[in-house]
Amino acid sequence: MITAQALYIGFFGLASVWFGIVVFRTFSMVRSALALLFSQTALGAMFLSMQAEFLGVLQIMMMATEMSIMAIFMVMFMMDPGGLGKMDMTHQKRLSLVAGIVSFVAAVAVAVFVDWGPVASVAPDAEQQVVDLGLELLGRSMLIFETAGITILTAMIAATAVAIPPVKRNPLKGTANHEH
Amino acid sequence: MTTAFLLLLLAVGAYLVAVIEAWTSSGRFRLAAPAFAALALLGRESIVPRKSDRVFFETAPVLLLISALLAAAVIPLTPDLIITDLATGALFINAALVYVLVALLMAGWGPNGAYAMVGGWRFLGQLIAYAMLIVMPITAVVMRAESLLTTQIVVSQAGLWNIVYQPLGFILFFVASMALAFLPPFDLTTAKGELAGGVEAEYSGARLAVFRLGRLVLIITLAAATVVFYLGGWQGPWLPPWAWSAIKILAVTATMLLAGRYMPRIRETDLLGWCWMLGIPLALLNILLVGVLVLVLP
Amino acid sequence: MSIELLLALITGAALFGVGVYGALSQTNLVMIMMGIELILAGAMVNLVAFWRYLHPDNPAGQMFVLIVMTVMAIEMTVGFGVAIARFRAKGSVEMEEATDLKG
Amino acid sequence: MIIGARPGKPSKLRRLIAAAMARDLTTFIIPGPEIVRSYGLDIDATGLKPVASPRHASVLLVAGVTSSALRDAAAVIYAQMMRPRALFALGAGELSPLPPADVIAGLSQQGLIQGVRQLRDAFAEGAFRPDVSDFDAPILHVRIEYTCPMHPEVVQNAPGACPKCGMNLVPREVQADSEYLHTAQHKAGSSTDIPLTPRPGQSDHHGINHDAAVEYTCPMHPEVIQSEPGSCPKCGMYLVPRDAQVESSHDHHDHAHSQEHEHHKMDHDAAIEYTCPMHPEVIQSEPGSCPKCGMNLEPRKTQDIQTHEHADMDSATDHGSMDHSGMDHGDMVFMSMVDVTKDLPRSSDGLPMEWIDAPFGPFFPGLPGGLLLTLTLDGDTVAGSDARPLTDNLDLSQHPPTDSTSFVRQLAGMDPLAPVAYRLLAYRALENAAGLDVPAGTAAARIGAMERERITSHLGWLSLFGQQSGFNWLMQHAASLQLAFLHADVTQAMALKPVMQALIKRLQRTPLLKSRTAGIGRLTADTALRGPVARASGVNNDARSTETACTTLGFTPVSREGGDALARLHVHLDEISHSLVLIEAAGAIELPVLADIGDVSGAGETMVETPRGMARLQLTLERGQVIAAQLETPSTHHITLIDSLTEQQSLGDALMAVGSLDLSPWEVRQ
Repeated sequence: MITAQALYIGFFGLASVWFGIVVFRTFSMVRSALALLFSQTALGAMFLSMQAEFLGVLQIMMMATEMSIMAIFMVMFMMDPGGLGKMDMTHQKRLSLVAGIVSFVAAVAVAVFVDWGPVASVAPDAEQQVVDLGLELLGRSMLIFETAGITILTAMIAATAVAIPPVKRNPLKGTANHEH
Repeated sequence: MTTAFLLLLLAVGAYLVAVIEAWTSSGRFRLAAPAFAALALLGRESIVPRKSDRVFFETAPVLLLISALLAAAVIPLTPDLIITDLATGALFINAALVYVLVALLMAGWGPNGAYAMVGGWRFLGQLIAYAMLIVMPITAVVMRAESLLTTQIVVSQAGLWNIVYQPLGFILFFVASMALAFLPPFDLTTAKGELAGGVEAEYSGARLAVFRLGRLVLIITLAAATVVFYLGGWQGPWLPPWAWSAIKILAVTATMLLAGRYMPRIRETDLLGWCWMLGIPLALLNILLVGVLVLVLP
Repeated sequence: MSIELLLALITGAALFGVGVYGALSQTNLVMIMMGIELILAGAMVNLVAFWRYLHPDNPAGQMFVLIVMTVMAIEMTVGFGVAIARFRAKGSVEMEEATDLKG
Repeated sequence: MIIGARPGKPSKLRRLIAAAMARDLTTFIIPGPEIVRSYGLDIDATGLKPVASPRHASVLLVAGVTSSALRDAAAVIYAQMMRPRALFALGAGELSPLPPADVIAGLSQQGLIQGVRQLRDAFAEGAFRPDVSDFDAPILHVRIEYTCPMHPEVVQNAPGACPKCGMNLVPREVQADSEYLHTAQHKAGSSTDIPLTPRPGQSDHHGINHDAAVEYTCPMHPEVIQSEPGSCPKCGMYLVPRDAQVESSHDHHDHAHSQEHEHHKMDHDAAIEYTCPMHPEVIQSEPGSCPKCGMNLEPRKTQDIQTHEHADMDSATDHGSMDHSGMDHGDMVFMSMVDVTKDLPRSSDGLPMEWIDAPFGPFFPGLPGGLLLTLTLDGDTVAGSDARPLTDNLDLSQHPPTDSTSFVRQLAGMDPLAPVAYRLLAYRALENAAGLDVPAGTAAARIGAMERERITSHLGWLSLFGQQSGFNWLMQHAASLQLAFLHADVTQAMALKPVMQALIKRLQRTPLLKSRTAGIGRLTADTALRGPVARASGVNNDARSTETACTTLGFTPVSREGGDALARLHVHLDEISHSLVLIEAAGAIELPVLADIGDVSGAGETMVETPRGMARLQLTLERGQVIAAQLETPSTHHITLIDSLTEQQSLGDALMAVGSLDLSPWEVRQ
C-alpha cells in the first residue's frame, strides 16, 4: 500500500534525482552548482519525510553553503560560466553512461533481491532522536567523532596552505606577475 | 488558523519595519509612506533584463521571501502562538536563513549586470562568515536550554535572560543578524553609493516589491529570533505575553535599523577579517564560558 | 519489505548512478567533484533509510550520516585547495590537461 | 499627462495606483545631488526621494545646462527607467536626445517646489495612457556582433563557430556610435529594457575597444589602451598605434575567397617566449629550465611592436600566420583552458580570470556628477580604470576677443561647484593685467565670500562622502548645512558655527570611520598636488599663504600627514573651522562686483586657492578685450591620479579613493 510517507519519499527522491541529472545537462556552470544544491535540498526534505529531522535540517543547512561556494568556484575557474557558448566539456561519454547505468542497475538489484529482514514501523520522536544522537556522539562513538573533527581541521589547514599564493622570493620583482 | 494569524502578524510587523526603516533613513516618521511606496512599485513596469538567467531572476525574490517565512515558522510569540514547534527549531532557523544566501546569489547572477553580480558575490563571503556567528551563539543558547526547541529556550530564560547570562553571545548574534539582513553598516550587498543598489539594482516593479517584502520579513524574523534566544521571548511582568513579544521585537528592530544611520559602511576586508579573526574565536570562547557556567551553576 | 525502504534505496541507487556518470564523464575538476558529491549523497540516502526502516533504535545509523557529511566537506576542502593551486599554476582545472605526472 | 506613461487604459484600480505614485515620487538626479545643491535647491524639502538606480526612479530631474555628452548619458538613464516615468527639467536649455520635458521650471527653489506639484498632478492624472510611443535615441542604437565566450578577440558579424575552439559564437550588442560607455548600454526592442551594466559572462576583455579603428597601447603594458596618442600612465613610454578590431572575421572558409582584411589582437602577431609557471619574472626566448626552481619553462606568446607594423603593411604574411595559429586550435576537438587562460592578464592574486568593464558614472550616486569612471573589475578588485569628465570644456582661446564682462561670466559659469572662486580668479587676473589696486576692505570681503564657498564646497563633498560610504546621517546633515551656508551672511555663518563644531566633533568619534578611510588612496607628498589633497600629504602649498590680505586676517595653512582618505577628511574638516575663523576676521562677505577696468592693455597672472586647490589664470588684455587666456585647475592633475590610486584596490576602497580626491569634472581642462 502507498502511505503518505512513501509519497513524500518518492516525490522528493524524484526531485533529487532530476536535479542531479540537470547538474550534468546544463551548459551554465552556475546552474549546475545550484541544481546540485537543490538536489541536496530535496534529499534533506526526503530525510525529513523519513522522520530523521535533525539530519534533514542539517543536510539542508550544510549543503546550501557548500554548493554556494561551489558556484563561486565554477565562476572563477570557467571562462564561460554562463554557458553561452554551449561547449561540450565531457569525455568518454559512452563509458561513463554505461558505468552509471550498470551501477544503478546493480544497486537496484541488490535493493530488490536482498532480504532486508523485518521493517520497523515506528521511529523514535524527533526530540528523543536528538538526545540519542548526542549521547551516541559523545559516548560510544566519541573517538570516531573526534577523529572526524581533527581530520576536517587538518584538511582545512592543508587546503589553505596549498591554495594561498606562493610567497614572492624577490621583493624587487614583486609586481612581476602583473605583467605578462 | 494559528498559521494564518501569524502570517497576518508578520505582515503587520513587516509594514512597521518599513515605517521604521523609512524613519531611520530619512528622519521622517510617516505611517502611510510604505503603503504608497508599495502601490507605486506594483503599478510600475517590471521587466526582465534581456540575456538574463530568467529562472534565477524570477526565483530569487520569491526564495528570499520563502526562506524568511520558513525561519519565522519556528519562532514562538507566546507559548502557543507558533506555527510549528520543531524539535530542531534552533537549527532550523539557521538552515532557513542560509537560503537567503542562495536567493541573493541568484539575484546577483540572474540579471546580467556587473553591479548585481559584485553584490551577490560580496554577500556570499559575508554570509558564510556571519552564518558561523549565528550558529555558534545559538549553540551556547541551546547548551543552557538543553533543547533545540525554541519554546524550551524561552522557558530556560525564566530566571535570567540570556543577554545577562551570555552577553558575549548576544553581541555576536546581534551583529551577525544585522550582517545577515544586510542592514547598514553591513549593506555591502546593496551598497547605495558603491553599487547603485547592487543585487536590487536591476529589479523593478512588482519583483522589486517582493524582494523588499522578503527583506522586511527577514529583518523582523531576525529581530524575533534575537528576542527568543536572548531577551526572554514572551516573558515579562504585568503585560500579557504577546504584548511583551511585540514590544521586544519592535525595539530590537528599531535598534538594528538605527545603528547603521550613524556610521559609514564597513570595509569589506574589515567585515571578513573581524568575523574570522575576532568573531569566531570569541564565539568559541562564549561556548566555553557557557559550558563552564552550565556545569558550575545549579 | 516496505515500499518506503525500496523507494529510498532506488533513489540512492539513481543518485549513485548519476554521480558515477558525472564523475567519469566530466573534464572539469569542479564538475567531477559535483559527481562525487552525488555519489556520497546516494550513500547518505541509503544510510538514513537503513537507520529508519531497519534499526531506528540505534543512533549509530544517524552518526554514519554525519560522518558522510564530514567526508563531503573534506572532499570539498581538499578539492578546492587543489583546484586553486592548479588554476594558479596552469590557468586550468581541466583534467585532460593534467598530464604532468603522466609517464 | 506624462510622455513616459505606462501603456494601459485608466481604470479605477489604476487611478488608485496613480494617486499613490504621485505621493511617492522617486527621483534620479542629473548631474548629481551636490551640484543641484550648489544651485541652492533643496530636493529633500520637496518630498522627492533620491534613489541610486534609474530602475527605481520615476522622475528624471535634469538641473542646469548640460553638455551634449551628458545629455546622451542622460538619455540612456531615461531609457533605463521604468514607465511611468517623467522628465523634470530645471533651468535646462537644449535637452535632445532626451524627449521634451514633462515639467519645466526655473532653476530656483520656488520653481522646484512648483514643478514637483505639477509632477504630482501629472502622475495622478496621466500615469497610465492607452497610447504610448517608445522612447528612442541614436545613442541607444546598437548593432549585433558575434563573439566567442572563450576568445574575446574573435568577433564577427554573422553567427557561426569559433575558428579556435569550435564553440558557438554568442551574439553581443555594441553601440553603433560609441564614443564612451562603449559596452555599457544596449538598446532593446522596448525602450525600458536596457541593462545597467554589461553581461558578466561575456563582457569585453579589458581594453578591447571594438569600435575604434586605431588604438594606442604601451609596448610594456599591453593593458594600457587608449584611443588617443600619449604616454603610458605606468611607465611614461610613448604609446604605439595598432589596429583595433573592426568587424573582423576569423572564419576560415570566408577567408579563402574574400580579400577582407583580418585584424587580430592576441595571437597571430605573437612571438613565443618561455616563462616559468612558478616564477613569472623568468622570461627567455628559448625553452629550458627555470634558473630558480628547475622547472621546465612554458611557452607563451608575446606581442612585438615590429611584427605589428609589419603585419599592417603586408596582409599576405598576416593571413599566413593567422591561418597557422587558427589551425592550431581549430582542429582541436577539445578546447584547452591552458591556451585560453594563458593570455589573460593575471591579477594580484595570480589567478587569471575574466575581467568586466563596469561604468561608474557619469551620474553615479556617490561619485561627482559628470565624471565617467570605467573600472575594469576582476571580481571585487579593480584591475584598471579610466576616468574622464563628460562635461563641456570651456574654450578659452578667445577668438574673437571677448570683453571683460563676458569673460568673467564665462569663467564664473564654468564650474557650478565653485562659481565664486573662478569669478574671483577672473577678477584678479583682469585687475592684475589692468594694473588696478584693490582696497583692503574689498579684499577682506572677497576673502569672506571665498571662505564661505570653501565651506559650502567642503560640506558638499562631505555629503557626497556620506552618500558613498553609506553614512546616511552625514549625508543629510552636511547637505542641509551646505544649503544653509550657501547664501549665509556673516552673522548667519557665525550662528551656524556651533552646529559645525558639533558635526566635526561627531565625525571624530564615529565608529568605523577611521577604519573605512585610513590607508586608502595614499598619495605621497608631491608638488603637483593641489589644495586639500596636497595638504593631506603634508605639502603646504596654499595660495592663500602668499596673499597679504589673507595673512593679515590671521591665516595659517592646515596640513596633515598621511596622505590617505582619512587625512583628506581631516583636512577638509580643519579647513571648514579655519574658514569660519577667517570669515569672522574678515567681517564681511561680498561677492566681487565688476569694476570698470578701462581701455587698457597688458598681461596678468594670478592664483586663487579654490576649494579644490590652487587655480592659476594667465590672460592678455588688449584695449580692454581679453585676447588670450590660459587656465590651470587643480582637478586636471588630480583626475590623472585615479589610475594609480585604484589599481588593485577592492571596489569599495577604489571608489573611496576617487571620492576623497574631491574632483570637480567641470573644471578639468582636457
